[in-house]
Amino acid sequence: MKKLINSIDHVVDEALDGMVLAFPQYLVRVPDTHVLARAVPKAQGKVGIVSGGGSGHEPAHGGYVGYGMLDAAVAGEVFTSPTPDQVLAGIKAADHGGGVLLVVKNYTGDVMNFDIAREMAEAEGIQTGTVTVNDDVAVEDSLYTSGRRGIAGTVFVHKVAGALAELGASLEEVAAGANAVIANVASMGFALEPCTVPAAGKPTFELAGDEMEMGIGIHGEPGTHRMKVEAASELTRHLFVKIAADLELVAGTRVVAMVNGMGATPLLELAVMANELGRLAAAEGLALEQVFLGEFMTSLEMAGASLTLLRVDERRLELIGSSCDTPALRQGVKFG
Amino acid sequence: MKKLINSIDHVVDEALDGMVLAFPQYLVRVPDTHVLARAVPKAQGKVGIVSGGGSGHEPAHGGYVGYGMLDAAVAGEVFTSPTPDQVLAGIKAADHGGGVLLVVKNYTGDVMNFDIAREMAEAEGIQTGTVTVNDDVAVEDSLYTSGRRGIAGTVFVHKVAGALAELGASLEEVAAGANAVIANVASMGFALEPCTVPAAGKPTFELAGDEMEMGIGIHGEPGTHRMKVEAASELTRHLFVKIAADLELVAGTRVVAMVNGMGATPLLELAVMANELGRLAAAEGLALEQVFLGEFMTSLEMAGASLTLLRVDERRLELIGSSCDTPALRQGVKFG
Amino acid sequence: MDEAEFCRLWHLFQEVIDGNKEYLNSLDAAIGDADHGTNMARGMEKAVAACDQPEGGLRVTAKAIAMAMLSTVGGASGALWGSGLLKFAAAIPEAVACSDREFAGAVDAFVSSIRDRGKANLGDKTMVDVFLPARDRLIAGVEAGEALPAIAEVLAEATAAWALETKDLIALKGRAAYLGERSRGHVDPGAFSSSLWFLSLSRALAERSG
Amino acid sequence: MDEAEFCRLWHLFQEVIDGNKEYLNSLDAAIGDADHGTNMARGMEKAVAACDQPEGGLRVTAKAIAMAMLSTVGGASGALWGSGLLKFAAAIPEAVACSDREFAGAVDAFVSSIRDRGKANLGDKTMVDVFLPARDRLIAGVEAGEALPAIAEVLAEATAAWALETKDLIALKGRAAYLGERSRGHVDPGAFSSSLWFLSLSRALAERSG
Ligand SMILES: Nc1ncnc2c1ncn2[C@@H]1O[C@H](COP(=O)(O)OP(=O)(O)O)[C@@H](O)[C@H]1O
Ligand SMILES: Nc1ncnc2c1ncn2[C@@H]1O[C@H](COP(=O)(O)OP(=O)(O)O)[C@@H](O)[C@H]1O
Ligand SMILES: [Mg+2]
Ligand SMILES: [Mg+2]
Ligand SMILES: [Mg+2]
Ligand SMILES: [Mg+2]
Repeated sequence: MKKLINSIDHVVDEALDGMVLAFPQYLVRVPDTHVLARAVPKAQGKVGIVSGGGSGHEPAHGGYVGYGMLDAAVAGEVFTSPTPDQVLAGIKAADHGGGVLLVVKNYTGDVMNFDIAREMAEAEGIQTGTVTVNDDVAVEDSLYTSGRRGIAGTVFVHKVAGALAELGASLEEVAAGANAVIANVASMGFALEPCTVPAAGKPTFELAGDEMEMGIGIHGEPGTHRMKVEAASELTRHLFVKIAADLELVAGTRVVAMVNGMGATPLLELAVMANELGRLAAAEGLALEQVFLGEFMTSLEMAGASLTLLRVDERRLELIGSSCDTPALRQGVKFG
Repeated sequence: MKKLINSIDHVVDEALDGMVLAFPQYLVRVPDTHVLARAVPKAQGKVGIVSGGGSGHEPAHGGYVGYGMLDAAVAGEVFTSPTPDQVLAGIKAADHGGGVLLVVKNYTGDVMNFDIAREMAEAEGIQTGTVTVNDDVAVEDSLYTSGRRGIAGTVFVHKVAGALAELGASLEEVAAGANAVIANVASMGFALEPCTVPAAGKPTFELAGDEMEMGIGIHGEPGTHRMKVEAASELTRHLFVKIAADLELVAGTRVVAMVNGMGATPLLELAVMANELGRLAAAEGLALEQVFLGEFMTSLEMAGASLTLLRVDERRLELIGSSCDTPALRQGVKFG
Repeated sequence: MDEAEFCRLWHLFQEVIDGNKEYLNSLDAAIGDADHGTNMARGMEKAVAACDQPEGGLRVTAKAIAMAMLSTVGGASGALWGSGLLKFAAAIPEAVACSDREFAGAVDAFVSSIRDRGKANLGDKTMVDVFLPARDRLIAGVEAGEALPAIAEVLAEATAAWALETKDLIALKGRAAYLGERSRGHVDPGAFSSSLWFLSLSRALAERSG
Repeated sequence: MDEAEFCRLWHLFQEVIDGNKEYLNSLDAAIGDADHGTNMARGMEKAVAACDQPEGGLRVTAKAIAMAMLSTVGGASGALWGSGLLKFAAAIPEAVACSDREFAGAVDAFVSSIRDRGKANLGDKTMVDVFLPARDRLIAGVEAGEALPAIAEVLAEATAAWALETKDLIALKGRAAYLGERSRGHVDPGAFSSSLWFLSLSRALAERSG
């Protein structure tokens, strides 16, 4: 295992300090925690947004702290959900009297740790709400299991919830907007190469030279099945078909897309995938309103990509496209 | 070799279309070329800025086309400098009557192909200037050799030249500003894992499980020497010491830094490196005015990083920090 | 059970978790995210420190261990162990020792909490597959007047077997559930680490009786 | 040399480059960026197409080849071959055939252009290490009245040797120069591909005389 780190035990701590060093205009670290909060807190009375999860998904989640998105991001150890005391610290940092929305990805660990934190926060008199993102269509949904996972679609939830909060919406309104995103977003990904969790020291799975994993999550887990590597056109189609079926997309549907790299896939290749997406959308008659292309929700140095589609109406498209200013996503530059 | 592509011959072509699909507000493709130009050209009379080189360095160079940076980017095949006819097409796209500045990285191929294109452009009556970036301190400088390579420092040249051009500076003034950056910038990088050029099909070099290459360029070339992998603190110090010596940095010097990932190194790890940079700068009494952290000039899926330091005065710091709006770099978001 | 035995249990658990860290990670790599050993080991290091400064009484010590695990383990196991042990602490007497029945009652509170929080049923391929039958056997043994060390010895062996039996199951809860049919053929890491807790319990009590 | 021979030369060159593509890439991988074979092969494919429609006259054909290489090879070799061949075209007669002396003059113009553009000296471990002595031998042979096929045969062998001799040199120009001392021990890819051009020349002319 070759990693640009000093020690397994300090990688998250040092990385958080590194983020603050690089983005002091956006981020402060809540002392003695793994919480990154806004350097310039939003106005009193507005709803705060907290997200988080294990580390290793950078730029998620600290990269989305700033105007128009999150108020605080809570970082666990690599691929391990943060503990309730850390989440509570995030909630407190994000609380400006208007209540706090927790954006949680649907993993048992995340759900339970955020739940415990929420109980603690409510006990301290902070009004909270939770939305649970479960956009991964690779996984069968069922009432009897843990349901679907939350993956890259989470970024769209951050964006819309953050935009609404900035506009002064109430906690209920912000949660409703976030849940509307969740109801209209679907994602799926694959891996060409695995990643190595520093503490584990070896790849989470092994692939032959012509093999890949389809339907992976964002924690280095194996996917739904192993298959031979295919061309970008085939792989993109595979994801697109599953997602389009899940969202019941028809000709004329307006969508926003995200082509997301898992960590080690060059932007050159992600752009090839975006091009394929464009072809597929055109063939289906979809209105591709905005395409996010880059690394938004990664799995350390995993090679691979995920595709996310979000069905939008005029209002949701506006919220997706509105100004935001964070380390990882900035929109609405003023010229001159 | 596992790549998210359709065919080796079409990867650049398809990726360019993918970039336009994702960033239509920024980019258009000049028909029948590998040139990406601004979707909204700058005003008549202002100096145009053209950069480019082989593909595989994404987001360079197309990612920097937009307000405050480039007017056109010319993409060669992967790691192969573009041909003169392509560069000429870029120059024409960037020409708005104020002359065109070519930002060239100091590689024989780039220098010669841009030179030939410049001769062609001058023959067609377009006023041009060239600046040659040679920031890589891994390589000994000598009048008898090819000199130093141009690497990630090129992004600072784009930024300052682009900002000056936007302000209405003349071709001579823009070139002078760019050359001032070149005189004050130094970089160096290393690789933990090599990359694979699609057409070659195998890694450009091989490393044992505990080995790395120090002093690499951005084309998968081997570096200046091979060594055992060291901790992030040691590796950052190694680069810092070479760069600081080259720039003759002393306590109180004001610098802007870039911690740049080569392609497969997670932002988590790059942030650890940024943290080390902060410690080193503090120990030396340097004033670290701004830190760029992320992937700015990559080598496909190479694992590793480079460090760049730029000495700044008040004016140059302003130009680095001023508004820009491109696919890969946006600064100066307007709120509300 | 007295405080010394209780602390001995946690010290032994810490040791055996540490010794099985890589193995637990490898179990988790097969059907999860390869961190269960790391998570538990990180938590236990903090937990035994809480044990080293007993501030008097089982409840205080148990609560300190609970808070240590809650704030260091993370993941699904951290939430379950941490919040479960808080309920355990609330159920156990404040005194420096407790009866076998009181201990069994605290374990019952722990198991109920895990089930409330995690919603897993028997056969879902989780730590519940170890803790649920173990709790039942523990309560039954205490009711029948068996000595705690003897019950613990039985449980050490039984829980090891129950943990291994998770191998044939399809996971329905936790991260492994996303693998569906592919989760079959691998032992559940949380079930295995839970069986180690009963192994530690039996060893701690064997030292007493031995 | 007539146009058929000239085109035959380029067809043979295209074939031998294609056959050595991987080898040239591997030479370039050792001291450069692994693309020299790919670059030259891409260019030659276009260049022979230019040859397939000779519009009459050596100059026109040479210019078409030059433009094809200039716009498809890329990299250092593309700039050097492309701009060099433009000078070659300007120096060669417009007619469908030329004298040996005229051919030698065009090669001389090619080599001068490469030196002007690339600034490499003999011993800098570049294609100049093949083309410079080859040009001198060509001119000397023509001056001495040797037949062109005979000179080409000598050059095919000599340039192969000169290319291999670049192995012991430290690169001072081009991408390999960044490696300094580490560039020693590897044959320069551009020198090797240049020797293949002389091999192709000798074969094209051997077909005539044979
Ligand atoms: N809902 C649940 N109820 C009971 N136990 C669970 C549940 N979800 C997960 N677990 C247990 O947690 C273990 C995984 O713990 P760990 O790897 O530390 O956390 P994570 O899954 O968050 O990475 C599983 O092996 C399983 O035994
Ligand atoms: N300045 C120069 N003068 C002459 N030949 C050169 C010069 N620089 C490079 N070359 C030749 O070009 C070859 C490399 O070509 P190629 O790999 O196609 O381009 P690049 O180096 O841009 O990748 C070298 O092997 C060398 O022979
Ligand atoms: Mg985990
Ligand atoms: Mg090249
Ligand atoms: Mg786990
Ligand atoms: Mg090359």
